Amino acid sequence: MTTALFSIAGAVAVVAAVVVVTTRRIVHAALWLVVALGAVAGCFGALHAEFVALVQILVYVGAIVVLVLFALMLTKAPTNPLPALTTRRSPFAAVVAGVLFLLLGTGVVIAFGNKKIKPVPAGAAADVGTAVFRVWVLPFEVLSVLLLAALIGAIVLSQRSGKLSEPDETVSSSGKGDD
Amino acid sequence: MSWLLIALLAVPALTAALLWALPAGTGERVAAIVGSVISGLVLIGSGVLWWKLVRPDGPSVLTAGDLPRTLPGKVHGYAETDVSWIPSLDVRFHLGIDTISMPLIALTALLVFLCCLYSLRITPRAGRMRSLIALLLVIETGVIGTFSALDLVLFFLFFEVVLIPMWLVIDIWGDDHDRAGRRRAATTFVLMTVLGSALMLLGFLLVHRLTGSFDIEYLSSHPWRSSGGTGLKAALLIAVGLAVKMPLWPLHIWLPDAHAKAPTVGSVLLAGVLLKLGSYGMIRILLPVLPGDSATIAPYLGGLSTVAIIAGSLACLAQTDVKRLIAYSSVGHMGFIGLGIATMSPEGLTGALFANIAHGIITGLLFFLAGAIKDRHDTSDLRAIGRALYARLPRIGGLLTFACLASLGLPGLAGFWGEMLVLLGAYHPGNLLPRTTFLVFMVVAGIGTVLTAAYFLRLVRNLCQGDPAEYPAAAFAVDLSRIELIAWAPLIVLTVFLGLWPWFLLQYWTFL
Amino acid sequence: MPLILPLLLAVLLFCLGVYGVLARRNAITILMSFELMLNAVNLNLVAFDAWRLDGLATGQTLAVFVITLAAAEIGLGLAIVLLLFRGHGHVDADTARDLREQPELQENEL
Amino acid sequence: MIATAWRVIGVGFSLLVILTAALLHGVDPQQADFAGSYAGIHTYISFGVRTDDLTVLMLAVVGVVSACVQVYSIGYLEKRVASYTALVTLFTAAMVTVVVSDSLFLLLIGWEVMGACSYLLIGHYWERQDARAGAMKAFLMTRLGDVGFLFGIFVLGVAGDTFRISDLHADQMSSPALTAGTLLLLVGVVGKSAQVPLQTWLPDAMPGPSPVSALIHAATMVAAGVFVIARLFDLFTAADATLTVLAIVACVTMVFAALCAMAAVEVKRVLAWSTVSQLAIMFAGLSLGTRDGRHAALFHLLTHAAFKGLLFLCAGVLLHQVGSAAFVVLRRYTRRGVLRKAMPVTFVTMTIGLGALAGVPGLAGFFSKDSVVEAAWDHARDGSTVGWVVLVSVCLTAVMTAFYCVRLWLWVFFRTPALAGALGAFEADDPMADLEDPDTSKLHDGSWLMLAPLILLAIAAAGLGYADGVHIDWPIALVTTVLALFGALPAYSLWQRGADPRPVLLEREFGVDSAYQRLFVVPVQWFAKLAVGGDRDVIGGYVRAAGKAGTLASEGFRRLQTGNVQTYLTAAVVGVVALAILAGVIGS
Repeated sequence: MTTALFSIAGAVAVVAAVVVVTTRRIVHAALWLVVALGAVAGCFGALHAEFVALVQILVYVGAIVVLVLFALMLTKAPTNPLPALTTRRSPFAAVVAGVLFLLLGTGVVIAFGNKKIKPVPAGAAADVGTAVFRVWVLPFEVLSVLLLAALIGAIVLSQRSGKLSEPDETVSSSGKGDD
Repeated sequence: MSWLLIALLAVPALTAALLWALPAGTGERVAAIVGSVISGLVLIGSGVLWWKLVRPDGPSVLTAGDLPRTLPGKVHGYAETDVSWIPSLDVRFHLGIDTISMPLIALTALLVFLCCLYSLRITPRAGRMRSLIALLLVIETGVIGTFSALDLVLFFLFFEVVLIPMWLVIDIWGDDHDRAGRRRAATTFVLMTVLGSALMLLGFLLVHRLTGSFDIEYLSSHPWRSSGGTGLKAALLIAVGLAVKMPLWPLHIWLPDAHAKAPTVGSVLLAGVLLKLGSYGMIRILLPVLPGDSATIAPYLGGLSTVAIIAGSLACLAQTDVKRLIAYSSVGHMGFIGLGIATMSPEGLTGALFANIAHGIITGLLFFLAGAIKDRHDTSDLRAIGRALYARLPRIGGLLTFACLASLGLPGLAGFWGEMLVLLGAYHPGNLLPRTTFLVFMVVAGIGTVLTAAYFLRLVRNLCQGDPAEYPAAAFAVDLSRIELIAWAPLIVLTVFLGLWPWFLLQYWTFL
Repeated sequence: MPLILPLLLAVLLFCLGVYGVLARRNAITILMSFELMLNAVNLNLVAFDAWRLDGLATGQTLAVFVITLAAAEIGLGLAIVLLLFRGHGHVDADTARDLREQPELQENEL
Repeated sequence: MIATAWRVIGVGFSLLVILTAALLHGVDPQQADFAGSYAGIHTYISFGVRTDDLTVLMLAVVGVVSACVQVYSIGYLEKRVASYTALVTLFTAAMVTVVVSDSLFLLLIGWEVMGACSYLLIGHYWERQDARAGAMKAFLMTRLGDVGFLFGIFVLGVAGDTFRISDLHADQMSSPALTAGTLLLLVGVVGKSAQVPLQTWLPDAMPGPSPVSALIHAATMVAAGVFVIARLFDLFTAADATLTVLAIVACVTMVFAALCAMAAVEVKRVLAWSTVSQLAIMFAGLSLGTRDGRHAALFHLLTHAAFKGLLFLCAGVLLHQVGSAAFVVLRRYTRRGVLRKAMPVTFVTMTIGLGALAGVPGLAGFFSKDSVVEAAWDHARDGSTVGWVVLVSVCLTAVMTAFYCVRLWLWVFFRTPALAGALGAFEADDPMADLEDPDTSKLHDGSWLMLAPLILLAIAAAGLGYADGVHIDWPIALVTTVLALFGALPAYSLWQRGADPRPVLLEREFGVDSAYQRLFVVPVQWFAKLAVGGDRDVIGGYVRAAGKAGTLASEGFRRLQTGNVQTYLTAAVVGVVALAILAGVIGS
């Protein structure tokens, strides 16, 4: 039962992901990303990780994709299909990714080819919450500091000011100095 | 543990650090004075050390009868300091001198002292005397250290210490009119010599692999006698590395540019002292440590040296720049030294050692003179300077003629004895060497002396002589100033003294 | 359920992400591809957690952490993309080559 | 002030040399080392001095000639006196060193310092192109010989195991070493004494001041060659091959130089060639290898020093008063017969000198040349080919010597009766022949400082022949006198007809100089250009190529720096994949 569920969700995720990396319409890519992430959330659920699945939907689908869409809007991304959304290296990149897939796939098949999962319901919020606040407190707090830092960093970076051009000048003038 | 020798090394280096530590204004003013005083003290110190080394009841005056015929260049150390330094690498801080290295140390001290003295009044246009004097003192430390190091790695370290200051001296205070040229000269100099010393270090490592020691004193009494194989590779690497410094044809290409573009004091030290590091290394390390393999490569060394004599002289004949000409003459003279080393005979080695000193003195004087002429005319191009220097600058012209005669090996002046003994060494070279080959070298080198005479006379004819009516005296050109006379007088006196009284040095090398 | 199933899915998603990162021109789509890769990692974490059952919910916790990190990353990444857009008027990763070798700086060669 | 001091020192030194010679006269031969050291382990090098008859003789010659030259120079020279006098003194001192030395190396020092001094003195008038070139040529040619000399010292010193002259004995050396050593020494001697084939520097050294020429030709420099062979005579007599070579060189040289002198048109050049020729006569005497021959050679050296010194000083007076010693210029004065009357002392002393050179009976040259001929005749009678060759050559040379002496004497001092005041054969060469007569009112003999040495040397040139105790082999004396007449008569008859035929070959001095130019100087210059070009384009090319290769490599690697992050990332992923595959391959 879970296997079937997982397979369906996984197939959806793969198809959606393929569209994300190949479509010519950027906005479509962002929307297909929603599908892919949601399907992955489904996979989590099939693995009895319900809390993670919920967080996935909340954070990814709810926050991150919205942020991406905002960014697309701010950068005036066109909605019509673009002729050259991939670089000239894309065939080579495909080969690289393919080789990587073969490599990793062979690796996992050799390593874990005959292992079985016996899914048990251990993914409730209570369980994860206990683990987080009992075992993983310190990483959790560190992560919060990191989030704060990322917040400040994002604000500083997207600040609209002339300060950013100044260090550029000092660099070039100090470069002149040693001549 | 000899504090005097360590002081000779430490005092110039510390003074250099002190000069840089001084505030810029004060430093500029007192640099030359401090440099003169300190290098004068070093000169006195080296004199004292020499006296202690050779005094009648002293340790190291060996005469021919005192000990059986040993290997050339064997160390009979004195004033030794031997402490463990990097035990894991088997490197020791081992210093010591003997009668082979002592005259070279004294020569270094003398030339640095004269350069500092000269800088009291005559400064390069770039200014920055503080740094120049400090670099000269660092060079002094490095050179004296190389001459007194008795550990291969220590030798290499001091060898390298000299390079970077010299590079800066050429690059910063070099020829004012040719920035790109002096930079190129400095870069070529530093790259070629660094490449050479890298090869040399490789050779040292091979020696250590063969013998298990870096200690020159130990190695010279337990030499690697068999030949071929790794020993030959080591000998080749060391020889090539030192040959770059010497420089031996065809590795000499850095020399003319570096000498021609360097400031006067730089040229003097470069030619007078730095080139001797190579020849000293060959006598001190190559021959005593790897005698068998040295004998294998000696004919090639001799052959290249002979080519250097001829090629250097011929190149001089076609030069139009007085400093380049003198630089190329160094190639020829160092060829004689190389030939003397290659003979592996007592006479040849004595000759090479004597020629080392004589070349330092005479070429130092020549570069001082060339610098003086260049300063007065703002160019070193013979055609631009014009002729009839006898009429315009009679004293400098006369001294130039004197120095040229000394440099071409006129008997009675210092240049003769070295060349003569080298040729005598080539007449009967060491036991292991092919005599006929060396006879050919001797004859060719003899012809080289004639060519040497030819280019020096050409220089005198094109520079000193000539119709004064065509080349009127410039108003600003003053003849020999007092500071020049003071700075040059010791070199002139030594040239004559060593020419008439060669025993002053020869008596210390009778054990070779 | 065979363990290999989520693992292969993760590998597939990861490689698709790699392809997207290497081949896509628009900086925002590159960021999207990053998300795919991160999801692949999460899938791995959760799958191994379900397989090992260590009682500490390590995999799930780490997956939550990764999601958090992804949020921070996308925030910073999009800020950089906006900066790029402000400076260059486009978000084309292929043509943003400010750090390339500058031929006019080659004067002090030998 | 400095000049005066140097003059005092110079004259004083010369007198001191004479005094030393006087004091050493009759003292038993002895030698002493005063410094020395081993060079290396088995070569002992020392400085030592010695005295014997030869030393005393040479000291006396050197002292007298240099004293005359020094005194004469006081009147002769006006500018750059200090350096000149110092160099002449050094020159004399160097010759004295050669003479008293008992060490081959000390001898070499004196030998080459002389070369250097002659270089500087010949170039005394360095404003003049010919002086510069002549000085350089003199130094280089003698230096070329000196290299051989140095090698000769090596061979002899190593073979004899000593560099002390008094310890060198022929019987301790192997015959090949002896021959090789003496032959190499001979190379140096040939260079120093301007014998064939290194003869061309001496005539070209004539632009130097005349007193210097006198010093070089009479007592120092060129005589040093003769001295060295006389000093090492035992070694040379033991090496037959060397003596034969010496004889051939001497005979060729004496005839060659006499022929050149017959066609020279400048007083000093004639005298220079005659020096070469007369030196060859001395070498011929030495090459006989007999005691008589050596004695004759040294006797000739003595008389030659007197009359050649005299002749050069006379030429100096002419040069000083007239401004040139070329026949054309002198003829302008002579065609009115002025020269002889204005300079009576010069005329008389020069006549005596030329007479001595030509071998006029009664004068010094006559006796000394006869003694050479006599020694050669004795040797020839013993069945020696060398003796015959020398005999014939010396006789031939005597004829030619008389010819060029008479030619010089007549053309310089006498107007030709047949030409009624014309310049004679030299008219064609003279661009100023049609001009007014030169101003002769200021023409007079030099100051007494210049004339006194002339008179002293003239007395010597006339009287030295009797110093050796007069012994005359009448047949030989008769033959040489007749030979001299044979030479003198054609010269007289040519002069009387106003003709002076000069074959082109002789006037060009057999083209030796230009041949050397083509054979040696030009190739050396060519090689010099080659060496410079080779350094710049071949050796320097490798160095530059190495630098260029580094630059190019860095250029190439810089191109990888595209600025495109995706490219970097692709490369990184490829690298990771490659590494993973590699790890798998290695691990399995």
